Amino acid sequence: MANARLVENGIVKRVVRLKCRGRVHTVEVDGTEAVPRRAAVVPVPGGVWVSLDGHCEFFEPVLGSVPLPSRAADPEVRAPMTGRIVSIRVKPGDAVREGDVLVILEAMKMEYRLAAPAAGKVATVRVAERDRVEIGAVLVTMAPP
Amino acid sequence: MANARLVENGIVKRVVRLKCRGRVHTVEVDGTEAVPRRAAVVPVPGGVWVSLDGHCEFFEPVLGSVPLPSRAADPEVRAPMTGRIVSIRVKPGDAVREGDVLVILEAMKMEYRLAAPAAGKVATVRVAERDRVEIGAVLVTMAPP
Amino acid sequence: MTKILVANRGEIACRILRTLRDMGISSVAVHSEADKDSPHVDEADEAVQVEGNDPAKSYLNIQGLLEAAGRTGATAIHPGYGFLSTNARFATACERAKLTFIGPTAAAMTTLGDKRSARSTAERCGIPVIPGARECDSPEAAQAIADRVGYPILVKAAGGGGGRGLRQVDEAAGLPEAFAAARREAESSFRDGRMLVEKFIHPARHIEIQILGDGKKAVAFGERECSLQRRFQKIIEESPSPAVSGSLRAALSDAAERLAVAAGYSNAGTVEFLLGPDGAWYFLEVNARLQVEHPITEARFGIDLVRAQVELALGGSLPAPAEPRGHAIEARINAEDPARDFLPMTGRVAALRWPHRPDLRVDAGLREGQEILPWFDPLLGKIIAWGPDREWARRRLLGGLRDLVLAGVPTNQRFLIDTLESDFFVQGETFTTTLESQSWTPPEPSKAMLVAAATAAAPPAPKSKSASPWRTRGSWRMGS
Amino acid sequence: MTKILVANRGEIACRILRTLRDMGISSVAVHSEADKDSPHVDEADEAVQVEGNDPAKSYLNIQGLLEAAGRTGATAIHPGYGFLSTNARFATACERAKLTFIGPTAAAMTTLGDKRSARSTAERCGIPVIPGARECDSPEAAQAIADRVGYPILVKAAGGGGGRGLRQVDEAAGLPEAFAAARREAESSFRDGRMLVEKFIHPARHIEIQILGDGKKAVAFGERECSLQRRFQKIIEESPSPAVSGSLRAALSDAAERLAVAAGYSNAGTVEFLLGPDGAWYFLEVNARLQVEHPITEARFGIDLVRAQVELALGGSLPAPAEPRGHAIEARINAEDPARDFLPMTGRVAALRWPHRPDLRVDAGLREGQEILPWFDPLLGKIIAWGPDREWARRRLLGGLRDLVLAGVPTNQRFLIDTLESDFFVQGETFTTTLESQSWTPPEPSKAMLVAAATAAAPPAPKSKSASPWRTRGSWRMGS
Repeated sequence: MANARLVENGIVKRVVRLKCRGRVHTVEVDGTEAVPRRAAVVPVPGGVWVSLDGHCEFFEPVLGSVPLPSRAADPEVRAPMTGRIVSIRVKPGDAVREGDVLVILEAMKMEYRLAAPAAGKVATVRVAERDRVEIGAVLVTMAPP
Repeated sequence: MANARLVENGIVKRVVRLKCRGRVHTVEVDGTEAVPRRAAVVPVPGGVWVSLDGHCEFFEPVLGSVPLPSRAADPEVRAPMTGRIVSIRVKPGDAVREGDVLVILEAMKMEYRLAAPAAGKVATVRVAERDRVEIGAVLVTMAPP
Repeated sequence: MTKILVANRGEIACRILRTLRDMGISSVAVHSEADKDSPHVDEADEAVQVEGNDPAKSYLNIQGLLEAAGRTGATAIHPGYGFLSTNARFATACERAKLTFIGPTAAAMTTLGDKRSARSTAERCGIPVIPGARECDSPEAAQAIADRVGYPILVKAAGGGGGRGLRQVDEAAGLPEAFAAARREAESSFRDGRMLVEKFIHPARHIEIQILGDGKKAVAFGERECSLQRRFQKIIEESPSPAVSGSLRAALSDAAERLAVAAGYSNAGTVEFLLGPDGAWYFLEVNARLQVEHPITEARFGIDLVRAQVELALGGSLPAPAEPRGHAIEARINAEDPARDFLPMTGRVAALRWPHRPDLRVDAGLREGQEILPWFDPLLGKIIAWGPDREWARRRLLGGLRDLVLAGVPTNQRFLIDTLESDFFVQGETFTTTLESQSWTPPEPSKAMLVAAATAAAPPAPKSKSASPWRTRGSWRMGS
Repeated sequence: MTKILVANRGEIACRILRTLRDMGISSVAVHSEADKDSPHVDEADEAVQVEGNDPAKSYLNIQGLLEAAGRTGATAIHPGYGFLSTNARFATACERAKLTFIGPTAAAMTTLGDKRSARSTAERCGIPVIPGARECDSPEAAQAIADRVGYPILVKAAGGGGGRGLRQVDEAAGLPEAFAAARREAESSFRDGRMLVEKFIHPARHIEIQILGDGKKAVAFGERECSLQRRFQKIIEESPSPAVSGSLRAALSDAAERLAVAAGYSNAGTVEFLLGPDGAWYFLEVNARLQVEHPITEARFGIDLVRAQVELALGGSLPAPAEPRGHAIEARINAEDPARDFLPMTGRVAALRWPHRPDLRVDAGLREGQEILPWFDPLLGKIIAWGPDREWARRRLLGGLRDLVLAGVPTNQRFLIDTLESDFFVQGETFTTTLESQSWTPPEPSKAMLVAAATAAAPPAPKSKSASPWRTRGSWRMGS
């Protein structure tokens, strides 16, 4: 599996393996790490771009034995973490291409650009700007093109 | 209804009424109109901002056919912006002339004198000195002379 | 190791922090609770929250700022403009805390920052001053001065600036209330209720000279004309002034340099003058700090004034004054409604696209989604255009203002465009009263704007048959 | 009424269109089908789609472009750089169609744009040329020249530029294959298979002089050093060159002006020279058009070269050469992977935030969501920094490159930063072979980058029980 969970002193630590330029990096995170807010974190289908102080790289989660459900098939775009909606870029009925930014979420001092998992139409937008959303909350639902 | 639909030569035309800076504009659209793509169209709750060649305005769809109440006759004096009440110059029952200062509001380090929209009597004073008030909050209500 | 705390927010904090980064100097931002997500916080290496009773008070909290400096190991403080930048107590407190204050010494600031003291220093240097300017503690004392010099007069805060605590009085009847209001504003803005009264020169141009001093010598970096003001606050500035000849420039520069030397002035400062309709000029006041409009001087002289400030404060020597070049104009984008007496506006930045083009500079600290708060100055950003001549700078600035998209909060964008296109601006006929004597009506929205708004406000019915309410109803009727 | 069609795309089309807008001149953009949503289309008053067999061919479709001009009533055409900008047939076709071609006449373009003809013109003017440069139609003829001047040699397209159709050959064995490959590239890029062979000067600096001509006189606007190249394409340019003395500058400027006058050259052009290790210099070629790197000249001379081009083409007179000031450096942001031989990259711009700071100019035509297509040059945009001296310009540019956010397609951003921070750049030791002799390895991602990526790529499991897919499956198992 890509992400193993460890429990240490009651804090859930996750071990994430990420591929960048062909090399696999193993990172332990527990949600308490500080990332400079000037970092841009841009999830796209298949991975995430991170740009910090002029260094921009693409990171691809390394998948283990249990494949994750295909993102492209998921008709629901969910909050990857608890945070606040900064900006909504689409409205119901909009046609979007794969990778188009739907919603910008701010959490842990970083902005997350949540993109369309596949080309399609926006079916519903379930949140408004400035809403606080819990992790896993459905933000946008998609319909086929 | 805000938007009536007309059918003309098989094309559905919509008649939309939009309020901008207090004036209502009636626009016919059938979806074939060309809008310069450099125009920025930004829907927000309650209306839409349009910016084109340095001219940016907020448009509010007008609901219903009932004429809007005249501003001059408005019996409510509202905060034109968010700020703090510096001074209250009237009390309930005072007779005032048009233009008499009722309340002084401080916002963005400047003072705003809110005057009586017409001659009349002060009905109620809804705020106290040093209160923080939100934009649109009713500060004073007026009664006819 | 130098580490500089920037005791400010908004565009000027962002602008200072960027120069520090380019200089390789570590930086600390401070912010109030409400500003914790503001752009300037991201521009610094570290950020410290400072307490205050309202969001603006944090930037006036001397003790809190010194503690933030102590906690982060900052060795110097840049005050920006506004807030504590011209507060001699703050400069003194920094000196006591062994922090380098990036600005003049407290002593020079007191000599020139206080209007009364600046005026007497100017008089001692033989520099003309405005008739009748005297401090007075009561409306009655003000009335006595006004009776001597004649109306109209100005009532203004002795320890302030930026148009706050300032009132024009046209006749004796209006004096008591104007005096009280100006004093209240002065007390709330500057914690200093001392007032001045002076003759109102009309029509006048506002001409100011940029200086850099090292305590012993001072160098002038040309003039800026800042006559276009609303509510006594500058809105469009240019350099050079269309009304300043070479000999006048030399006279004003010489006066500014002499004044700075007389006060032992160090670091950057601005000496303001009024130019009367008869060509006579008068010393107005000194702004003992960086000015909002400093970029137009930078564009012409090829100097980075913030860098010069930092280098001077760290013991560097005065930069040589380069030959100025071309013309520069700045427009201030404010969150305000020019159609309603420039009422400050609040709101949320829903869309933001700054212009990009040669010789156009944007100084701002703003992002999409940002809330414009009522406690602060309405300045959202500045666009500065340079050109080989005035007309080209004007066109470049107009191009930039037309390209700018800033939606979600009403701004003066269209007013700036119309002002830059007006006959009086094209002809350089700009006076401090020009804008208030003109009435401005916003143009009607164009057909294209209305169509765009109508389309967005009431989107057309979906084309897919199944989704059309008309099709559905028709079928129903047929089936019933 | 002047109306100008811009026969180009990308950053240069946007840059030209903005100057036209500031000049109050109506503009027409052209675009291929694939480019119909590209930023340059929005910058013009009108836009016309031009057909082509692939997205780049539209911009090479002479008949289609002339038809677009005819249909929109355009009176002049600005070709930008690349595409048809140095195609004499296009210039001639414009002349025949009574369209003002904003560039040199077809005759001058032929005289100086063709490498062979330019070389003989230079020789007639007494300007030094590179030993052995002769046209040759076969590998055998090339070998004969190489044997005479000695290896290494360069094989290059007689009618091309921009690094295409160019090969370095170190020994006789590699010549046949290199010759064939270069000719293939030349034919596909320029539809012109004529080749030149010349002595390879090493290590050399690439120094070029900007000129403006009116057909009779020519004025030089200083030099640009463009030695830092990868795959023979410039990537970082600066002005002035750290290696050019006042007397060398005067000699190069004089040679460039004499060459332009000899060819009756009008409008903007660039005369390129190689500066050898012994201080000897050689005429290289003429770029009979605006260059990608023109902004560094604009920053130092306070001139808008596009405006000058338009004014000269409309019969205006030559601008007076101003005194240059300070130092300017440009970095080209390319969609390419410097770790894999600068392989061009494609993708979709997922996030874009250009830097803003004093004396930093961004020339780009890019928007979030834009698809970077494989048919075009990988240039995404340029960042140009000015400073009173080289070190300050370098730091400003580094600051701008660090602030830039451009995600979604791999770029050379970090490579540019490392290059500007290298010892050889700091010391001004830049030669045309410097970059290829250095190996660059991208730094490992920092801890902060990894944590940011990990947090975003694999968010923690939802806390709400009902939302967890694992919980749901467990219940099922229990019920079964």
